[in-house]
Amino acid sequence: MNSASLWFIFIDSLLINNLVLAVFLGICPFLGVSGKLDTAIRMGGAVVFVMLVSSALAYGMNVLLVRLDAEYLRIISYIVVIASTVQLVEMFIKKKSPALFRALGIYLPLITTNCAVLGVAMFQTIRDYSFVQSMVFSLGSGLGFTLALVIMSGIREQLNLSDVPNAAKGTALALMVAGILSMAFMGFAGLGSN
Amino acid sequence: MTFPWFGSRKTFAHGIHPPECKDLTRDKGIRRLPFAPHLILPLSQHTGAPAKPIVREGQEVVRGEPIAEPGGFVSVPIHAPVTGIIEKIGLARDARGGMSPAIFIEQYQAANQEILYGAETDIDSLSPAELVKAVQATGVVGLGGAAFPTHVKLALPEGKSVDTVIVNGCECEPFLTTDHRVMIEQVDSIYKGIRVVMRALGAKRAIIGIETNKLDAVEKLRAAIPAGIACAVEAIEAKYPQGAEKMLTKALVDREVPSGGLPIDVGVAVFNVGTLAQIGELLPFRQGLIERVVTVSGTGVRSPGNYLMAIGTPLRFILEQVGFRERECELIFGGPMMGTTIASLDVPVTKGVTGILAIAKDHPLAHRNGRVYPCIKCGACVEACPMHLNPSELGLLARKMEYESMAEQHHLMDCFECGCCSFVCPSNIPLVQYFRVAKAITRERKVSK
Amino acid sequence: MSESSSNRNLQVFLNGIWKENPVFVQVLGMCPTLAVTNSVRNAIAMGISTMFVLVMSSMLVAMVRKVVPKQVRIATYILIISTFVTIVDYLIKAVSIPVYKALGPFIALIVVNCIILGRAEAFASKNTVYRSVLDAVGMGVGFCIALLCLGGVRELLGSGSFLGVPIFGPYFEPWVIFLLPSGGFFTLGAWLLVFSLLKERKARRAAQEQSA
Amino acid sequence: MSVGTHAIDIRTSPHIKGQLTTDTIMLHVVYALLPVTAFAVFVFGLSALLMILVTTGTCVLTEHLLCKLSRKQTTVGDYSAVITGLLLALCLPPAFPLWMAVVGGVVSIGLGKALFGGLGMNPFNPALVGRAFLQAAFPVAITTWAPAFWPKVWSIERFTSIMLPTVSLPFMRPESVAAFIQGVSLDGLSGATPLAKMKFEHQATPLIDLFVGMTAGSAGEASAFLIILGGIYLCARKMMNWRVPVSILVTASLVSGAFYLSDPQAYPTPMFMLFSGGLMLGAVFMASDMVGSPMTPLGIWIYGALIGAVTVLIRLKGGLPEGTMYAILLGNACTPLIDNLTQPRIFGARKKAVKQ
Repeated sequence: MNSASLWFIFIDSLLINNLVLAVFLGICPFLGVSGKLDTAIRMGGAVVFVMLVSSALAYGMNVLLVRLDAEYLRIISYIVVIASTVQLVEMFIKKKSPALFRALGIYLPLITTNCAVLGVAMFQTIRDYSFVQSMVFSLGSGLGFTLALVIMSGIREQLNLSDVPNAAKGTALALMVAGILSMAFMGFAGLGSN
Repeated sequence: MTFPWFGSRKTFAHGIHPPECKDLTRDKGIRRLPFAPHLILPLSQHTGAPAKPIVREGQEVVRGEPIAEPGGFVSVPIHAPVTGIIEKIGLARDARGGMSPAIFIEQYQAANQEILYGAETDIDSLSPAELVKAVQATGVVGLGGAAFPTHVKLALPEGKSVDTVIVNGCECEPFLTTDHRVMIEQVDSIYKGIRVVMRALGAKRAIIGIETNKLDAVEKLRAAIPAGIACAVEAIEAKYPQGAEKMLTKALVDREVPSGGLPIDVGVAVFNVGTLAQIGELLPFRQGLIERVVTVSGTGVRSPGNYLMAIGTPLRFILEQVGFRERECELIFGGPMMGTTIASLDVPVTKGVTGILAIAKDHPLAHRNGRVYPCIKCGACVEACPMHLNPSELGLLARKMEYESMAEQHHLMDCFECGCCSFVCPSNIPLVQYFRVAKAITRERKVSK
Repeated sequence: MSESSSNRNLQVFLNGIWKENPVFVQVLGMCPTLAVTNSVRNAIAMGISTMFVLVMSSMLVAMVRKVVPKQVRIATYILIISTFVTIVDYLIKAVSIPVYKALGPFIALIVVNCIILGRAEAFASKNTVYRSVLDAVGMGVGFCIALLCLGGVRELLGSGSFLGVPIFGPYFEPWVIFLLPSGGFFTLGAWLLVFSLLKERKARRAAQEQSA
Repeated sequence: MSVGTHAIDIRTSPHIKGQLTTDTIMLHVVYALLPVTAFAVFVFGLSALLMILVTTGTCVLTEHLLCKLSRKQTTVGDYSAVITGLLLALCLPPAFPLWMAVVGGVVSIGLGKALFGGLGMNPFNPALVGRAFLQAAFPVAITTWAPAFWPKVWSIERFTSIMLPTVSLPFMRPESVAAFIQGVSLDGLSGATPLAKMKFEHQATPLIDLFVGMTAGSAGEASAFLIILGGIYLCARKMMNWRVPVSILVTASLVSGAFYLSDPQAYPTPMFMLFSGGLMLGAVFMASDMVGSPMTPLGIWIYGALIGAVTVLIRLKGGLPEGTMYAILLGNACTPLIDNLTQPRIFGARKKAVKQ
């Protein structure tokens, strides 16, 4: 059992080891969906939600696998859990809250291939987090992803109105901005440890 | 009591303080300019339908006689400014460089140019509807520059009412002193005019708003408030564009004209002080608008002043009379912030011309031919815009031709082109010009839809 | 096999390496590209593992492509892929513990590498086994090259060495930033910039030639 | 068109123009920075002078070359590259190796500015991008502080000797500053910054030393007095938004004041917070960079509060002694969002009209 405090896990996953800017998870949606602020917020919301649900399920799945002594099935079972979570969540939201469904729209199925979700599940397993720790970790990670995505989308909306050199347009520039953001987030190193 | 040294508290948010440059003509009394030998009277001097000529070529006309009738409700007649002969009815150059139909009159040099006065009618005996007709017959339009037919404002639409008449004596544009002189020299006419519009609109009170840089006018008008009308004279902060009707309404009665609306939507009607002076002068005698006061100023003019001139006087004649320094100059009809450059000296003064400015290129306020820098997002324009728009963002969008986003998300159509943003922009970005183009395109798109 | 079809097969193979390079052109599989390229060793390990999974799963997908119903094909692909990833996971653990530790959960994350699922869906599900494997190998090599490009630059500048061998001598001051996440972003961004500059220059040349 | 002998100018309104232009603003920022720069040279001697010249030169040259390469008219004339160069030098340690300073200059202009399309387009303060890059790339060199000459040393020596790390060979490890300190044997002067002393040794520096600038630290952050002077000059000439430094400093003192009151033994006073490290320089000259800060007054208050709070949090709770740079970069990053949230309310805007 990992003994890190919940507060530290939260700060660490939100700021210091930000999923996108420090761990390199979820780069594809980070680059792909960060063009508009509005979509970024929705995507972030969907990710936070799915991440919480799937990481809870993955925690249970892991307990089961350990008991059955079938840890080699971990990767397969996790990906199945995530894929079906997304499906279920999609169906559930569609039925219960059409407004939310409209808001999250196509982003829900996209999350299946978001490596951040699987990554969070894998990390919580490797780090041996308790259930509560796992939940805090996945919440922090999801919010961290959203934070990076939202900041990025703000900057990219602004860059759309700039005279960016042709060669730098698109992914190259987005990566550079991500790099600068990543440098800025380095300032949080050590936060919450003392 | 107001404390001029503190400035008045009454004003609107944002706006700018450009140098006033009014000292050139501030104390010069209104002087009559001689009649030009040839006058040009465009048929469309006002907003709305052009007037229709009712004279033939070669016909003799007497000063004050109608020579064109209104082309509709939103239109006014035109009266002969001089006694003379109709030379021709044809195309004349207008201020923007295009051609538009006009009546050309040759003055009879021998005529004494007198107007025959009729008997004075009692304003109070006319009904509101009769007043609207009478005002239309005078041919008076907004003399503050907009040239919107005044009688249209007096005809209340169904379901609207006006409780307050606001009289605009701000004259916030630099250089101009036309209204200032009118307020000092034509006090009685102004109050007569106020009575006309208050009666026509059924308004309970009138407020005259004057900027603190014209305190002599404030005193003069305050001292002369006639008994029997609820009228107040308020000194308000000297700030541009205080004279814009939405800003003035906010400053005087603290009501915000809704976006896309008119002052009448908040129970207010705004009239320029010069307009009311003309109504007060002309209406009782059933005369027509044939002359107006124009400030001729700027460093390019030898004897700047406030001149009473016949409508239709060509610019070339005026410049000959006041003396024009032969330098590289920019010639402007109206104020320096919202006026239009004149492309030709053969353009006549029309009803809406408040001033004629000749600003030399070496004037400290003239455009320096500096290069246009990129927007550095200093926010000066945001703090200047009286409509609380974000000109910086709008400018960036305009460069990328995102007109739709400008109109729909950034309230482009609320811009009334006061020029504050362009004035303060340190990067010399021609923001107003961008917005004008964007507005034109947006309007076109709307029409084509 | 005729001349033209072998040519076409060669084309399939070369596509992945240059014209449709998964990283530099298609901008896919960014996460592992950035995460494990702070040293050449990790980059190679990651490249080879990914290539293995890519080739094997492409082959299997191409084999079963006519058997699997359309509705469940994606699920099947994911199962196939994750099986191979599990195999790789255990293989690496068996071969080298340091590499296993360095790559960490990113081995498992090969499952969600969009390159693999992308090729399975876009190519292997519509082509013969032979061509699918060719395509997978091409893409895999392209991916490896991209990882090497990144890993090479980052290790050279970040620790002054290549594959752990010091290159610039003992007094070289390493640019630590290239070992950090931000350095990863910058390096990949710079490579993309270089490629688009080259492309722009080529386009300009072509335009000049056309007008001349 | 012209009828007389003169030419008629044709323009659209407005026909007059305020006289403040972008290049004037930039030039006056340079003026405001000059006292700080001069003081840095005075305190840290020849090394600081060389570094200032090198970074400024590199920035201007990089800007010029990149303009040439992208076939644009050179934009060196707007002085913004000079500001970037000066600011970069002022936030580096005085004995920073010159070759690293060159790297910083190139990164500042290349990555921080040109890549985004040049002046006005850069989301981040270019000098801070360069500084952050150097911090991440050369963590040892950038935290090796040379001691101040003033007021302990009055001889001309500071202008005849160079601190050794300054001249380390390109791409090579800089010599240790310790050797140099021993060489001139200055008593009682250590190279630790007040913030580092506070954080790691719990030792406060007298306030007056901080205010006047008798401490170790980055070249330009020594004298709070001169920085404030430059800031007041710019604010008075309306070339800077006074709200930026004020909001940052007020928030920083409030947050650190709360910490101080909670445990006066463990945390420094708010005054110490304000006058130590790069907070003053950052608040006055870097965060106030118009390009990277929000446009509306409300936005600026939010932005300043964010920077002030993050700076104090990093200093007191984080692993690093100084956080101003990161805080400002984060503030820059959030600027588009803040701008988005604080759009001015349109005059006469109707309350959310019923659509459909």
